[in-house]
Amino acid sequence: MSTVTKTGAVAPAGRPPVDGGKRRLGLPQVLLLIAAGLLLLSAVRALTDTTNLTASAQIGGALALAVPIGLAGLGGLWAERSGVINIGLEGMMILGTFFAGWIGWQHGPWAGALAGVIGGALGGLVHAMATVTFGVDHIVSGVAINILALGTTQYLAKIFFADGDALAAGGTDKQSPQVDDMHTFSVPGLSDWLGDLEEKHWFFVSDTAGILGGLTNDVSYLILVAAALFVLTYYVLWRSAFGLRLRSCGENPVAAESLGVNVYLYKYAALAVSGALAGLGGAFLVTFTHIYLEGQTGGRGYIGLASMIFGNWRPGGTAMAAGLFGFTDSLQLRGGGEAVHALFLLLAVLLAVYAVWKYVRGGTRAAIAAGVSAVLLGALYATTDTVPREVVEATPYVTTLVVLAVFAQRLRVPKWIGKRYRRGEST
Amino acid sequence: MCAITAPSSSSTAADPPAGAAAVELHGITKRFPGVVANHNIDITVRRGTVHALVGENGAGKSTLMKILYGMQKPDEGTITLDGTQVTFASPADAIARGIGMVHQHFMLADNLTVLENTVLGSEKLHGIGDAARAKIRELSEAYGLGIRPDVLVEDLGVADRQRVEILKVLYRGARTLILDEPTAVLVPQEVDALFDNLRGLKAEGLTVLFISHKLGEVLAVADDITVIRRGTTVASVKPADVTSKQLAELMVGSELPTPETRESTVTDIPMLRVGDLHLTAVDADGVPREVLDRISFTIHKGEVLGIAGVEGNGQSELVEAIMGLRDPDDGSIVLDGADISHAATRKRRESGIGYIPEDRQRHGLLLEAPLWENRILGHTTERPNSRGMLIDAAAARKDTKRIVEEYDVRTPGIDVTAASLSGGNQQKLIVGREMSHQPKLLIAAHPTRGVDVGAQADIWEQIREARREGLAVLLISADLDELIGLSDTLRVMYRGRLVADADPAAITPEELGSAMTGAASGHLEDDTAARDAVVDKPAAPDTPGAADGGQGGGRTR
Amino acid sequence: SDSGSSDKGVGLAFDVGGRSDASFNESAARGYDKAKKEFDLGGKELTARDGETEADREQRLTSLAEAGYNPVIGVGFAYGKSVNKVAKDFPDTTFAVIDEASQAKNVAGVTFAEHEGSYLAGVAAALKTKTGKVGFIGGVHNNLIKKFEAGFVQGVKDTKPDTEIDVKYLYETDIKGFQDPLRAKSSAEGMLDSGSDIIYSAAGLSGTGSIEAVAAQDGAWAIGVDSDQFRDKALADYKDSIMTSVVKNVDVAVYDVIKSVEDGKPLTGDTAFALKDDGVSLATSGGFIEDVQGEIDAAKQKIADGEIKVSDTP
Amino acid sequence: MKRLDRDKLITAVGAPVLAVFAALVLTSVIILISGKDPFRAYQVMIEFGTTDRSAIYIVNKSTMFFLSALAVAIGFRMNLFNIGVDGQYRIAAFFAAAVGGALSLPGIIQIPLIILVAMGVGAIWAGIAGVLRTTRGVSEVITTIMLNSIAGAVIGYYLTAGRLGEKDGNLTHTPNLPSSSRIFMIETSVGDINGFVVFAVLAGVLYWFILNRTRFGFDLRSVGQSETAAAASGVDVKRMIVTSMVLSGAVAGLVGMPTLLGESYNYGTDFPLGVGFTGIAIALLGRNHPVGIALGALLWAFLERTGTQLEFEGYDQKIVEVIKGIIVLCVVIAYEVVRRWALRDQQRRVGEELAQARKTEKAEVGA
Ligand SMILES: Nc1ncnc2c1ncn2[C@@H]1O[C@H](COP(=O)(O)OP(=O)(O)OP(=O)(O)O)[C@@H](O)[C@H]1O
Ligand SMILES: Nc1ncnc2c1ncn2[C@@H]1O[C@H](COP(=O)(O)OP(=O)(O)OP(=O)(O)O)[C@@H](O)[C@H]1O
Ligand SMILES: [Mg+2]
Ligand SMILES: [Mg+2]
Repeated sequence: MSTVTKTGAVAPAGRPPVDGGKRRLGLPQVLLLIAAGLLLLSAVRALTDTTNLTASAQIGGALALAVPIGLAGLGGLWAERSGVINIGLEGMMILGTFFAGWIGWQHGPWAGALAGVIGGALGGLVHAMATVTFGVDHIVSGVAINILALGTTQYLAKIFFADGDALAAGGTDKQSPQVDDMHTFSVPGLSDWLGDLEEKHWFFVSDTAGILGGLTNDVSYLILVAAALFVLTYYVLWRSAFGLRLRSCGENPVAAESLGVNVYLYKYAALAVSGALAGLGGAFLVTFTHIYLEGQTGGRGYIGLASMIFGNWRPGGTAMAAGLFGFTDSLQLRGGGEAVHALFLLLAVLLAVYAVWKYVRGGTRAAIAAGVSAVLLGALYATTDTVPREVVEATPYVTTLVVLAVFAQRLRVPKWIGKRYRRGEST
Repeated sequence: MCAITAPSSSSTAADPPAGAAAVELHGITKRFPGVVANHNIDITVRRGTVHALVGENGAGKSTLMKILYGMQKPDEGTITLDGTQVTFASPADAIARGIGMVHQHFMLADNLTVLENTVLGSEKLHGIGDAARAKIRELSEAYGLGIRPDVLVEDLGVADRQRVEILKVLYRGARTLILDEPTAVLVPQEVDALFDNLRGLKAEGLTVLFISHKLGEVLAVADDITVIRRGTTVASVKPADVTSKQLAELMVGSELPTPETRESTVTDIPMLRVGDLHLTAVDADGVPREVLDRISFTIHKGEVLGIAGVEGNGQSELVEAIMGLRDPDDGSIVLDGADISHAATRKRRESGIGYIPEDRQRHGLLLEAPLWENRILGHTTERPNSRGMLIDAAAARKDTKRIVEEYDVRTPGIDVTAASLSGGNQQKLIVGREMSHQPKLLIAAHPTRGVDVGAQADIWEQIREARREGLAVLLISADLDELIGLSDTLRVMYRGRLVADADPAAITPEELGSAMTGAASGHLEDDTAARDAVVDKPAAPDTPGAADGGQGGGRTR
Repeated sequence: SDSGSSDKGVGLAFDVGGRSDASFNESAARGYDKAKKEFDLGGKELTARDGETEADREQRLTSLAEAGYNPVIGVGFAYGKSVNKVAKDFPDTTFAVIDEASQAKNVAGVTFAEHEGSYLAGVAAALKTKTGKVGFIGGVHNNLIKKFEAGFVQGVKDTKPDTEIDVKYLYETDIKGFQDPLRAKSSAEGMLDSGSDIIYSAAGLSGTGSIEAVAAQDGAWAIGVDSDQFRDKALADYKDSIMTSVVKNVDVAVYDVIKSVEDGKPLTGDTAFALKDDGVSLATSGGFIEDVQGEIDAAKQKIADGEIKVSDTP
Repeated sequence: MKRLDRDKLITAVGAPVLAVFAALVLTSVIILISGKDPFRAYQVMIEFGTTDRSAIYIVNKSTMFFLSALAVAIGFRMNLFNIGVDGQYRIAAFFAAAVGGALSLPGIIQIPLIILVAMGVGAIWAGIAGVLRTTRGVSEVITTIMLNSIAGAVIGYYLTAGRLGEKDGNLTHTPNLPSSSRIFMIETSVGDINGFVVFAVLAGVLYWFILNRTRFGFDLRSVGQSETAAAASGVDVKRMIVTSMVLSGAVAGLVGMPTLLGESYNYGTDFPLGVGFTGIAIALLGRNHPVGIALGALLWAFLERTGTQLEFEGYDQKIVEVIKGIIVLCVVIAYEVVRRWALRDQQRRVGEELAQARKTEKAEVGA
């Protein structure tokens, strides 16, 4: 029909015809990027002689620290993709730790993990009731849930852990009795071989072996579950009808409703999953340390939320952000000042590369900012040889801030996020 | 008005050959708190026809259609489809019965692709993957929609969005299509294309329910017309039997005012001079693109400069650059001799720019704030709103009362929130506010969008009056009749550039429309062929046929 | 309102953590239980909340004193200021505070020589390490924990000067350092991987994490703190890796204070529970340090004699 | 007009009453589950919470809560979520204490100086979040969470003997303020009320005045209600974001002052923590209105006060924590329910009057 060509001409000004819609990296590019990152890491490791940077145990430690944050972040992703802000992740995580401790010490770690999931989901459902059914402001409800979860678990801990059998098994009003070990998983055969390679301290090869070793050796089953959940989340949210409907609630619930999607139901589901994931994050803390402790979450729910925003509301991004956080935290906990010092060099090199890239692409101002930061960091690296212990603690937080501030943010926030939605109200 | 029959007796007048009617609405009543949106409505729609619904703003057309689509539940009345009585609990039920609806306001998720928007809710049909993609391509081809399934809706212009909406309905295999004001944002050529599509659908036996405020279009495409006034059906007519003037009077229930003659008030004192304005913007993916390319024009005191263009061609950005909401890369903006190219927005407003934004709810109002606070908005630093650094609430309230009186804002008081006013009344409040500060320059973007005929005439009158006193106006509108009728000078904007100019006294909406699609450029007056046909068009907005101009609800993304 | 009579019994105000914290609160509770039984006394226990201010602690102590409990004992240095302040309003009641000095005439300030106990732990660690490298994990970098660090480091260095010591704190100021076993575990694993084989953690409940990490590695030892962690039910799975614990005998101190009031000769002023008074000690449960007991006893003797002066700051 | 006032009254009174009632019911159930008598618990709370000494405690404690909530509320009014009040007040109090401890000027100069330093440091700390948000688009939620932790580390670094701290038994604190720098006390027969309460009240009045009566406040509120409309109306939104973050931080700087100037006279390792988070809850309870916030702060302090007494009477003091959560949730839900009811009522009336107008219009046309 003739209209086709005509309407082609009416396309709004200057918008280049975008074909793929989203500009995504293909597998080859991703692999290339990973290789480049590894190379850089190896180079810095060799230059600074900080074996810790790529040691398999460092990577393992990073994973353990990243997983609870990542799970909370993933929980946040589910909620926010459905349009509900979830500042109550911390509270749901607390519920997760409590339930995991409570069931876990009696029926083993797997039952505990499941209970943690259920506990978190309960928190998610309360959030759903408040925000979806009653239309309460999302942040208000989230904060209330944090307070409520903390208070309730503290109150219940006394009844559940400081009494009867639990007391006899070592429970107190602040902690559960021991939860049994969940055992770990190693890829058979691989770990020894990688371990040997890592020992050699060959440039690049040993570093890669170290990192692979950390990812395949003595990995908690829950870490595997977490990794699977990230992949699953991607497939469910982006590759299934259910996920499409759920995301549409966060983008334009009015449109979704007009096509027969039950928006309330999907929001409820999303928040239940959100709470469940945060709860699993809590359960992870419990299974990993074999105990429930009051205050054990230590603000990880908030950091999870931050990593989700950092990760641009995508599972891959969230995983990366949580990974970055876990990596730097593990680095400072295990390696202390010297390891963090090596990180300066890494960051300086990264910034320099970014500056050059930006410059080539014409972003002069960003290039200068990154360049100056690179030089400053480099100078800092050259003139000092360790980082004071008091400063080391702040490494993950400062790193997060620097990364966010330097690398421009191109966030794709779900359009309807945080907004009230009432069936039949808005047009 | 010979052809008009009482609605009650007309229901079976045109018995379709193939048995029962496609849609029969009987005795539909719908009450909202304090309003009866529909009252005892009866409509019969024959299969394989285009059935138009016309009526004033707020007459209850959309409500009725939402009831048919299962989005609202009627308080009373029955719905019968092909002879079977049905009840719908949700749109899903209606969709299952072969009903599809294109809403007055776009129902699309910007961050999702066309494919995703299309399959949403009907994933069972063809999945969400390649099968669905193939089906979309197939439909797009069959109906000439020209749709690419993997584009983000965000990147589409209004016309494309419109087609996506239609595709959504077709994808679900709808046999009955409801189109609620599908033409409000389209240029004439696009409207023609749409109508071709509709005729195609009709030929395949589909039934179309069509709502429009543009009576010319209605007469051109409809097989039957039902007129709704204040929630009830007042007439059912055949297009052959009425003129658009008669139709308009049926809608309004009284005679329309006669047009007023135009007189030029243009002076040669320049008020706004825009020179070589250049602006690049970075889109969501971080790719910079030119949105304003060397824009130059001058508006004199007492002159209305109209800018025509398909939405998304830079008009919004131009307005924002003049208002100081975007900082131009290059070029100058001179207001009454003072260079304001990089001045702050507040400074510009203080020096005499009045602003009627295109999206009143996003840019013109604080919806949750009371009317009197909305009266202060935008003029915080000016009398009577403030004294020194303090807000003068008493004076502002008093002045709000004045505006409510003078501009006929229908509201129970000045303490209700702006959200509780209807769109037309919200608009009147904004116009009143902006006019209350004796602007030198008024920037009016779609000033009558979604406003009904009466209020529309009032707003035009306000603008004319101020113009007579030397006001310069930059008018942006998708309503070509309004543009032609109100402007002293016309420019056409296309892809960020002013590509053509025209004399409003000598141009038809069709010519203007074709220039808007980039098909014509330069000075459009030379088009002699249309000259004669155009003679009595200029004052379009005021002519009775003008009811065309009463474009209902502005489309918001 | 100063009743002064002691018919009501003992008022005990726990620090955050409460009666069964497997640490100094629990130890205090033991002394209290023992005294209550022995002297047939009543009593009232109250516990601090998280995020308290001075006013809250003052209120708690006042409530106890006003209700007629005597003595009133604040467990933990957090009560330092408030005990000394409230005591002035109740001159006839005996107050005591654990871990802080007395500043009023009816207050007994009980302090412990944690650094001396830690010194012995350092001696044991230096003698038992096979890798020549040991670690210290503190929960929060405050003065009390620094005392542990100082004693431990000195003990190690005095015994085997070439032993390396890795010192790590979980948090600088944030008290969640006492409740984060995950980070303690990571930190301990880092130390083990870099060659330490004995780790002394003074990190409250976080210690569970580091002890667990140590237990997972053959041949590595953990040193516990405050109470004899070998006997801690919650740590039963790891007890074979708990070489020893630096025990603070808070129970003895609490008992002594109560007894002094019962005897009509209330303790006042500062009392230091030093190593030589058995105020602190090195636990021997499990018998893992039997082989070096001789050296330990010798060091203890030197400290008692004043031959070795243990510093309480790093 | 009359009707609208009545509506306001119903929202203002009806919601809290509904909320308190719901909270009481829920709490009673929980206490009953633990096998105790809820009514006795309420009796204990009311009796103990209303004694003179409790009143003083409550006033003193709520001063801190009030200021913290005020700081949070400034952000909320702008649609900014300042989770960082906690870090802001701590780092502000710390540096103010360090400055105050190092100088010994006459009180009339030094007290304002200390307060200004605190406000300045708080403002800078919060301002970082504002600047990062406007220049780099970093969400203030992330920034303030990170800055909270960084503040802890910074304080940890300087608060050691040999830097800005001095060791005092198991505590480390900044040098004590000279006695001239202590704030006045309002003495009563049963105890002293911290004189800083006067400043808190003043801050509340100023908050109300600036937001509701000045041009600046109008601009600020308009940004909070609609960024787009505010920008079109001539407000420089970016600058407003930074400004309000800075203001919020400056008020956060005051949070530690009652403690510093009237109680501890130094910043030590025992300085109160977590007040910033309490502030979020109280700002929400008080609906960002100074009077509401004041009531919320008093309620919170009342609960904290009576919690200890509940324990004394054999209840678990943790019950108070549960009550807090329940109250916040009930209050927000109750407000929402009542608000929705009021809105519907308002719309109904608008509709009715319009219909009325139409009718008369019709009548006129007909005639
Ligand atoms: N959800 C609702 N709640 C309350 N009142 C409503 C609602 N929807 C519509 N109304 C009322 O019903 C009347 C009819 O509205 P409707 O949208 O059907 O009008 P319309 O004929 O489509 O007008 P327009 O030409 O402006 O689109 C409106 O005047 C409005 O007051
Ligand atoms: N969901 C709703 N609940 C209550 N009242 C509503 C609702 N939707 C619309 N209204 C009311 O209906 C009236 C008219 O609404 P509507 O949006 O149809 O107006 P309009 O004149 O058609 O303007 P517009 O062109 O913007 O659509 C207003 O008073 C509005 O408050
Ligand atoms: Mg409509
Ligand atoms: Mg409408």
